[in-house]
Amino acid sequence: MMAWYTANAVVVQATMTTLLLALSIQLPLRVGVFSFAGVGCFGIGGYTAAILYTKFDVDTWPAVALGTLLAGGLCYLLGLIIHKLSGLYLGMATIAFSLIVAVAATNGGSLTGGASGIFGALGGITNLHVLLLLALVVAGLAISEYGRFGRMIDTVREDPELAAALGINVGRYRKLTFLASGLIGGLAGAVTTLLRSTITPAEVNFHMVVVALTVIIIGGSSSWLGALIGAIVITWLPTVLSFVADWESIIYGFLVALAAIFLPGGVLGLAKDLIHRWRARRRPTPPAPPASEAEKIPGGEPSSPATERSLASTQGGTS
Amino acid sequence: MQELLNTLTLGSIYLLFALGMALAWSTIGILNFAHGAIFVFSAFSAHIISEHVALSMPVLILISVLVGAAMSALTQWLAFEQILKRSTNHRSAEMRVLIGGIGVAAIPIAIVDKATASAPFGFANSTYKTEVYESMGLRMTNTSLIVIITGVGIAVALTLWLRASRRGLGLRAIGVDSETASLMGVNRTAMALGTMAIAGGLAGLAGALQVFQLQAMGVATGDQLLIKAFAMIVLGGLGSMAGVIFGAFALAGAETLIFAAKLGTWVDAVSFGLIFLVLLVRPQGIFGRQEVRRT
Amino acid sequence: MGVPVQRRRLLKMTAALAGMAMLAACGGGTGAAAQNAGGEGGIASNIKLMGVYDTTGPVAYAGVGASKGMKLAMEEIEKQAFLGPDVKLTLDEVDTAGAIERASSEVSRAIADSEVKAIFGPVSGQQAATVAPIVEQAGVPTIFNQAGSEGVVIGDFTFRGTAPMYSYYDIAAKYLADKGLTDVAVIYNGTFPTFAEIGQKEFPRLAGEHGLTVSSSYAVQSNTQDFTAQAQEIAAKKPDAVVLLLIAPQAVTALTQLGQAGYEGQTVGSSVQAAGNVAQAGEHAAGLVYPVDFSAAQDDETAVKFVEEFTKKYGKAPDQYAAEGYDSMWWLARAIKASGDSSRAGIQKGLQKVAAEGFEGVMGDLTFEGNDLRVKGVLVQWDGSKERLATE
Amino acid sequence: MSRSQNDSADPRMIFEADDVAVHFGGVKAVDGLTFGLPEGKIIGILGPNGSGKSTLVGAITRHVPLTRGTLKFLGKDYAGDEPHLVPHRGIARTFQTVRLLEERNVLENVLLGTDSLTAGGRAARRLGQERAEQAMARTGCDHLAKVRPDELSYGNRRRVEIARAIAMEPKLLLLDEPTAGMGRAEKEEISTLMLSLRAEGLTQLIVEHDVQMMVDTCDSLLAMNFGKLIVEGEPREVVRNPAVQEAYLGKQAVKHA
Repeated sequence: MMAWYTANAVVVQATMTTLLLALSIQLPLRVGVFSFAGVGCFGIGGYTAAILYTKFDVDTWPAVALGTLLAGGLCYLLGLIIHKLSGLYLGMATIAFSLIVAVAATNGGSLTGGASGIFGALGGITNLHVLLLLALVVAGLAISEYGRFGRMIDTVREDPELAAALGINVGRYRKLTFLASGLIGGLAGAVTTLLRSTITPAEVNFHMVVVALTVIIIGGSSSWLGALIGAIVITWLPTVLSFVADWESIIYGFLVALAAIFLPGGVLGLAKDLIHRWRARRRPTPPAPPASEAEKIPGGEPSSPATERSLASTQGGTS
Repeated sequence: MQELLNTLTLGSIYLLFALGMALAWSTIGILNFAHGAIFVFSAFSAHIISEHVALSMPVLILISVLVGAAMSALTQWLAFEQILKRSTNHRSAEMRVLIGGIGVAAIPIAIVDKATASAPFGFANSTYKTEVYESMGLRMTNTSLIVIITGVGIAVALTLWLRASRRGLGLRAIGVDSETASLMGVNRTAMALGTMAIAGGLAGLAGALQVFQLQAMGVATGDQLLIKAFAMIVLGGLGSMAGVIFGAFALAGAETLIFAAKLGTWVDAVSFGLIFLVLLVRPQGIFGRQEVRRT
Repeated sequence: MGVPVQRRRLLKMTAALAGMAMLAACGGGTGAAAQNAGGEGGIASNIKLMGVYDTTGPVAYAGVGASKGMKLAMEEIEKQAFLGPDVKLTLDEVDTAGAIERASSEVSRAIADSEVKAIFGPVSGQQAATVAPIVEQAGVPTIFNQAGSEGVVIGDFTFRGTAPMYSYYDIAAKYLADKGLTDVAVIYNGTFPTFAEIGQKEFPRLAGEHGLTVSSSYAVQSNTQDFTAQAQEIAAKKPDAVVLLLIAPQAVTALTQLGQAGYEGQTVGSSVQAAGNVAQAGEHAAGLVYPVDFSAAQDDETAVKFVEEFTKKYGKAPDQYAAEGYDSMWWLARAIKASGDSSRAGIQKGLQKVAAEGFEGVMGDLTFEGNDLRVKGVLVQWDGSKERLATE
Repeated sequence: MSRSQNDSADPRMIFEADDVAVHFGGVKAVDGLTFGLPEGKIIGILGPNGSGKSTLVGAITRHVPLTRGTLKFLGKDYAGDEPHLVPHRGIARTFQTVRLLEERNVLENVLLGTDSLTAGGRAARRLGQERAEQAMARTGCDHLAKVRPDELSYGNRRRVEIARAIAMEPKLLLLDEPTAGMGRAEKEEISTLMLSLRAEGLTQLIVEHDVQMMVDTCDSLLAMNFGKLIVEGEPREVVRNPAVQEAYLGKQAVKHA
């Protein structure tokens, strides 16, 4: 076990930092905000921490904290400006934000190290530290997933109009999402950078959006647990696949496509569905209908399980 | 004046790429992130064949268009259609189509990367020869002319066709409301497949023409254009072909101006900053229709 | 011809001196290595090496090329019994596939395996910069190829077997000066670190040294695909030469569009244009010159022999990456012999010792600045179908 | 613009609309409505499709921006409220198409009605749970607590939505076609439920197409066409009004009534 850990410490570390990044994109998606600003915040957090650490002799943890806070603050400001945009328009605006961060880093002269980025920012962060930070973030997110908070967030995502009709302040949720996503993204950036010791503008790229989305889609978008599953799969898959060498990226592409097709809720969704079905089977019988229900209304037969329903047959949903 | 001409050429290249993507997105609601990979792979297929036989421009374009159409239709059939079948709501479907596209894209890109060892490829062996025209102090190549005419021509034709024809109506109806469309007797699946084939064909056309225009293509070209095309469509306003035309030339114009101002490394920041500002003022894009809200 | 040779020697000497000075500065402890050529650990009969670099993905060409060169060198080392009759080098390779974490993970794994005596590190700059502190801390000598960014050669255990492009770009400036082409325009990719460095800093400096004038300079991004505007402006201004610091597809387009715009002056590229990467530009690329650290067209004896052997083994001529890999492996073998010790510490001392003295490789006379390779470089010309040495 | 004075007979208006208009571009969906809802009564809105009924409901819950006019609830003008503040004032609604969280079970869907209206904490959680259970019992879906909505019949989905609105313990309940797609027996159950809620003093505004049910359940009716109020008053009288018959009901329905 110990030997295994020593050999794989870096992969474990990469799993955790990938998870942090994915969480910063997953949270807004869970609130129904198509924001990829987490990637820009990764850049802001990473660069801030690296600059403070290498150029201003700030210690590891203050540097991480400042990077995180700056990213969170800027992301919140961004949210104030754009939270009313809808769907992919908001997505585009946040991608624009992230790309602008990258360009600013490229043109930041000696402060940001230009196109070569910053080197030698090896902070004193251990895997245990990352684990603790991650636990903190996950605890916060877990609270937002269970109980009334979780229900309200689900409603804000699935049906903002309904949410408002239930008294939920949708705008505030959306704005706070930007703050939280920015903080997590900034933390991911600061931690990753001080672990790797480097950051370059090329990293703060659409590619990172792709990685984060892939993690979320494979694992499941509904919960941090999904992101964890996705992060593990994505980080370890290449190691597992390395024996196929040249075929690796092709197989990788296939797996991602297959996950998108066959796992609507990701691996987590699949597991949940299985558990639900298992429980349903264990329930004595389908609940006894009251007398009035015996009289079925036309067209009102129960629909088939969610996994088999197609878009064409749904009623309402979007309006 | 020369700047205008250059903007026109660059804009037409962008436009050709974005048209197929916009068509699929605004009619059948598929934002195809494999569009860039199809674009690269189609051009690459034509390149491979041209390495063995010296072919003329129309033949190379035809090969590229056919490969593009086939790949795109195949992607639709094997991936996107399957995703839609298994989706319960639009948001998750949109997202999974996006990811599915990214997954699919990885496959042809890996093949091209391996086959070219990351070196740029082109149609050096083609019988086509670029000529330079010069008049009134303006320079232009025959390729640029072809690119501009094809780009603008197809864009306009597509716009009119979508507006006028019954098929167009059906397609637009799918884009707006798939239930109405099926009531109108539009066969959604076949229509979607056809649309994606056309979109893929446009990707192939764009790929081949870009290689003729720029002489070479790198394997990463598709991805770079993808983000730009996404921006152009959003800038113009989703659902409007006129918007795409505007978006393409606006972005090309902005880039040309930024280069003229010697701010080469700021291109992305300025052009995406502009898009950002436009969205703040017009959240539905320049040509986008305001959603009529009904309860 | 006389002047350059003298100059070369002088350069070599100063470089070697600088190297030694650095070595001395690096701490008295290493001084001991110089004396005990006999070695405390001796040379093991099986020396395990680890190669951690991209062999698939976008920079695979560099990793694969280096790997081929290294393997050829290993064969020769064994055949010559360079380290003794029974000594065998083995190289285990793992692919990093463009992933930073994978690079650091594999390197950590190699460090944990005490059998691994030295590592050949990632070719990508950022991967290399990430693993550099790790190997430094663990004290495993690591030789990087390519990986031209800062933060890679950072201490006693990190070495680089590829000279940074800027360090031999002076031959291009000199070529222009010798031909009297003093008015120069530059187009550079400002988002690509190597080119940003040369375009913004090094080339203007070299221009100053050689009496050239950079009359205009255009920065572009990696995703810039069309160069019509720049090409036309340059064609209108008619500078004597244009320096293109662009990635492969960009260079093809820029060369073509310069030609179409009617520009007829000298074009200068970079080693990225080697390996036939400008072939697609056809006639427009003819006459392009670019400095490389190695060209298969080189005519000195060592290079010719290397090209011959390489072609025999792999069926095609070596590229610069293969040459770098080949020389790096020989550097390592010489290091083991020099210190007489194939332990990690022994190899580290040996590498520094060889570096301080320099040696002759297929890339010419190799000198070092500290642990970092310097070569003189050769200027080659693309004649439209193949490379040949640029004549002055 | 027809201002009616005949509501003044009722002592207290829980809700008042004055010259309310909602225009979408050139479309005048609601065009100058003035009316009040007397406390503790059930008021129905009749009108053909597209007459602006649902838009009016949207306007009352502040989802739809007003072109002009004022809205008062419990004597306070709330036309400037954001939509999410409206439920906090005591107005709950159901939707024309049932809106439930498909991934959450029935109990959780009903609990949603209490979530934003109660504070956090254990006591509040228990209170919310009680309110939700009561609401489910009243609408007859308590036995479905652990079932997911996608396994429910259409009628039961409606019940869950009404239960969610009741759990909000509103002072005014807006029901947008609550019995659409239901059988006769189920409709009667909904009627009975509405009447029992009225007995507790809950004011209800219902939009429905089933005239018979409206006549049986409502205390008074408002008839709309083209965004305007054409008649209002006692249900049977309204239904018999020629203008209403012409606009909406058609000859056959009149006979039925």
